[in-house]
Amino acid sequence: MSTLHTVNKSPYERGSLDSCLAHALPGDAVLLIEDAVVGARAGSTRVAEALKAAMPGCTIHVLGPDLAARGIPADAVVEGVSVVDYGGFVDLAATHDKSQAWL
Amino acid sequence: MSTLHTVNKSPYERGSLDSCLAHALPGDAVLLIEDAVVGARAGSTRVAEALKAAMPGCTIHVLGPDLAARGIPADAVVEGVSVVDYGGFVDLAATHDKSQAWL
Amino acid sequence: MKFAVVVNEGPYTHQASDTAYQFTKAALEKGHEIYRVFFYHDGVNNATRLTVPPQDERNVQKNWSELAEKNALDMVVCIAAAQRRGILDEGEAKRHGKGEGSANIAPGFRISGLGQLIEAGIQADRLVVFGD
Amino acid sequence: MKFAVVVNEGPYTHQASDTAYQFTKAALEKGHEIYRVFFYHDGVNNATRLTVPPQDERNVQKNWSELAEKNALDMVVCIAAAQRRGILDEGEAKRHGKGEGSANIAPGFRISGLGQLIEAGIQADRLVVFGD
Amino acid sequence: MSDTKRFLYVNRKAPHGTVYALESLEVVLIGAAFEQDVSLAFLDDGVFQLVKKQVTTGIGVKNFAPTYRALGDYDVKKLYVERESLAERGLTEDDLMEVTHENDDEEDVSSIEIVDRARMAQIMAAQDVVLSF
Amino acid sequence: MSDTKRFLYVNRKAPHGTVYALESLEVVLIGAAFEQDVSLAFLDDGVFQLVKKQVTTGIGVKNFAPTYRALGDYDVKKLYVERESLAERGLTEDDLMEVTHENDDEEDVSSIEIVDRARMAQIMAAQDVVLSF
Repeated sequence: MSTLHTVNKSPYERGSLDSCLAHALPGDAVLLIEDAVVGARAGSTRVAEALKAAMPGCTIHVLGPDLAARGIPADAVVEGVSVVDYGGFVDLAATHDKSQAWL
Repeated sequence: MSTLHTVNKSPYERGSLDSCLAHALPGDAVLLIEDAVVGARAGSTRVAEALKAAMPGCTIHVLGPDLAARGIPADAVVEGVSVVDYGGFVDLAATHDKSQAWL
Repeated sequence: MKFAVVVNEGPYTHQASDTAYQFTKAALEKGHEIYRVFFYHDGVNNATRLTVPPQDERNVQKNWSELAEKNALDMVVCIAAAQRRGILDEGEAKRHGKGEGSANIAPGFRISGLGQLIEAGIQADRLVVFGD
Repeated sequence: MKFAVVVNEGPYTHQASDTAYQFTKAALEKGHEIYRVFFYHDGVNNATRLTVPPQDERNVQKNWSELAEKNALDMVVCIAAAQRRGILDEGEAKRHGKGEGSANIAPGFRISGLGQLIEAGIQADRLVVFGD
Repeated sequence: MSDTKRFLYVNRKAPHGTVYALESLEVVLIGAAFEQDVSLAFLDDGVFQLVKKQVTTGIGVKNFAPTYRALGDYDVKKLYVERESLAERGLTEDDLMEVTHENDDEEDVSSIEIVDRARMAQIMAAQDVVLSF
Repeated sequence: MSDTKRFLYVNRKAPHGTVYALESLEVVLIGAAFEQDVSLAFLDDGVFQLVKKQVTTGIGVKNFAPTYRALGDYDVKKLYVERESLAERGLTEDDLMEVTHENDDEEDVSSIEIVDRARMAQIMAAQDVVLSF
């Protein structure tokens, strides 16, 4: 029973990403969308470290259109994080048994 | 130029109280309202420690009606935090030169 | 003292409008003047006359409308924010061809520009913001 | 695969409705079925026909209405949440005495009960929630 | 697939400051009629929803907290509360209201189970449908 | 009291995920006509509002970021960005767009000043009216 977890708020302001990562299990996927994508920017930040620590237990994904809107180039994301479009979001939702939104 | 700072979100989920306390100056007042009042509960929590550290530089207040709605007795708040009603909120706004909401 | 109050969220979903209402009431009871209540962002949704909350719940729009009537409050809804969210008075409804009877603004509210917010900041002694 | 989509926030203030729209569109393009789109909490505000967004901005309500028409989407607005926020169809407007022409629900949306959300969870293979 | 699914309602938000806790509860009550396998999770600020002696008269808002206590009558019997979330907020099980249901022997037993984070993750993983508000 | 007040617009939220950044900017533009002493503060996630090369076509939303660059034409010349907020988010001044205005010698000078947290606190304290969104 694998899960796609979605997180949509900035991990610099809210606790939802931390809580998501603390509950995701091996084989799960975590997808950052909307304001949460700011957490995917590579660099020596607390959030980048948390994402690295979560892989490879989970796969981490980020929504490309949201990245672009925040001025983050697709090649400037934390290593190992995959960039997907809305179709990729649909695929992630389809290939995992269920999805859980961390609102 | 003294300021009344208002914080309305739970400090366990959001960064607004931390940011407010990092910018409040001696002589300012901080008022916890709405969901932020959960931070005023006495106990050995991170938030209670942060409030204690901010006093006596600032005065810390909490809105009584919001406390009651969250099941926190007025005598169960962090020592030094004063409980006010809506009239007290108005007084705080009137006796400080301006108010700043940490939304 | 002269207060201006800004409400940035709509009814029920966030407590902001309730807190602003209680604050405004308490300020009036203490003899202060409320120069204006300005509704911005989703705050414009407080001004719809179409809400039908459950009978055992408060009626946020009615609370505001009644407070305004009793105290001659100036309650201004931002026109740009209102257009994005579908709050219209007679003139706006007609201008945008929304059909007879479409105007949904509640008694005591008026639609006007953002300048009314700045002007409130200039004229009032204190401005207090309520939001998300 | 059969998807159900839940939208918990209104237009413009939060991106949730935009993301849900893009997700729904992408799912349809991939040949999936959308069993239902359910609007809850402030999500019901997506269904007002009275919005007039600036001409250079997207029209969230129209986006949904057009997607629904093209794909025969079932878009359900929760009745309890809609009553709290002032979204009414003809029947509701009449029942609550809101006056001729007051109904503000946009084309493609229908008002129904929360059971439709649970039923969507039961019938769909996947349920995806968008919110604040 | 059978028509019975495991539904989990995830509550992560404090009550009263926003409507999510109340409107989430409304879904649970309606959903109870569908005879699915229903669980409620309370974690992060969601644990504040179950704190006892909430008095909302001062804020002019209806108090829906008593409705949690009625969940047993709707055959909603599994309320999981995360231990770590409680502890971080200075709360203990004693701060929570009593929520009970009748077991097969017609005895009132608690519907609330305090679970640690690892177990909460397992509970979440075991569901078919997760509704978050 | 004189009719000129010090107005501070406080931006603490990321752009695009919510409308606050856009609608805050709309207030600033309207407010410019009132000839007050206007400053903008960008701290916490608000610093993301000024990141350069925002491309919003993919999310189907209007890109209002270029409007920041027009602020100089409205005589809005003081944009304070908090250094600590940038650093915590892995950003530097180089990641921000250029916002300029003409000085008295008709030279284009930057409207953005990076300030540390202590100075931001002083800037906030010096205002008459603080608008937060």
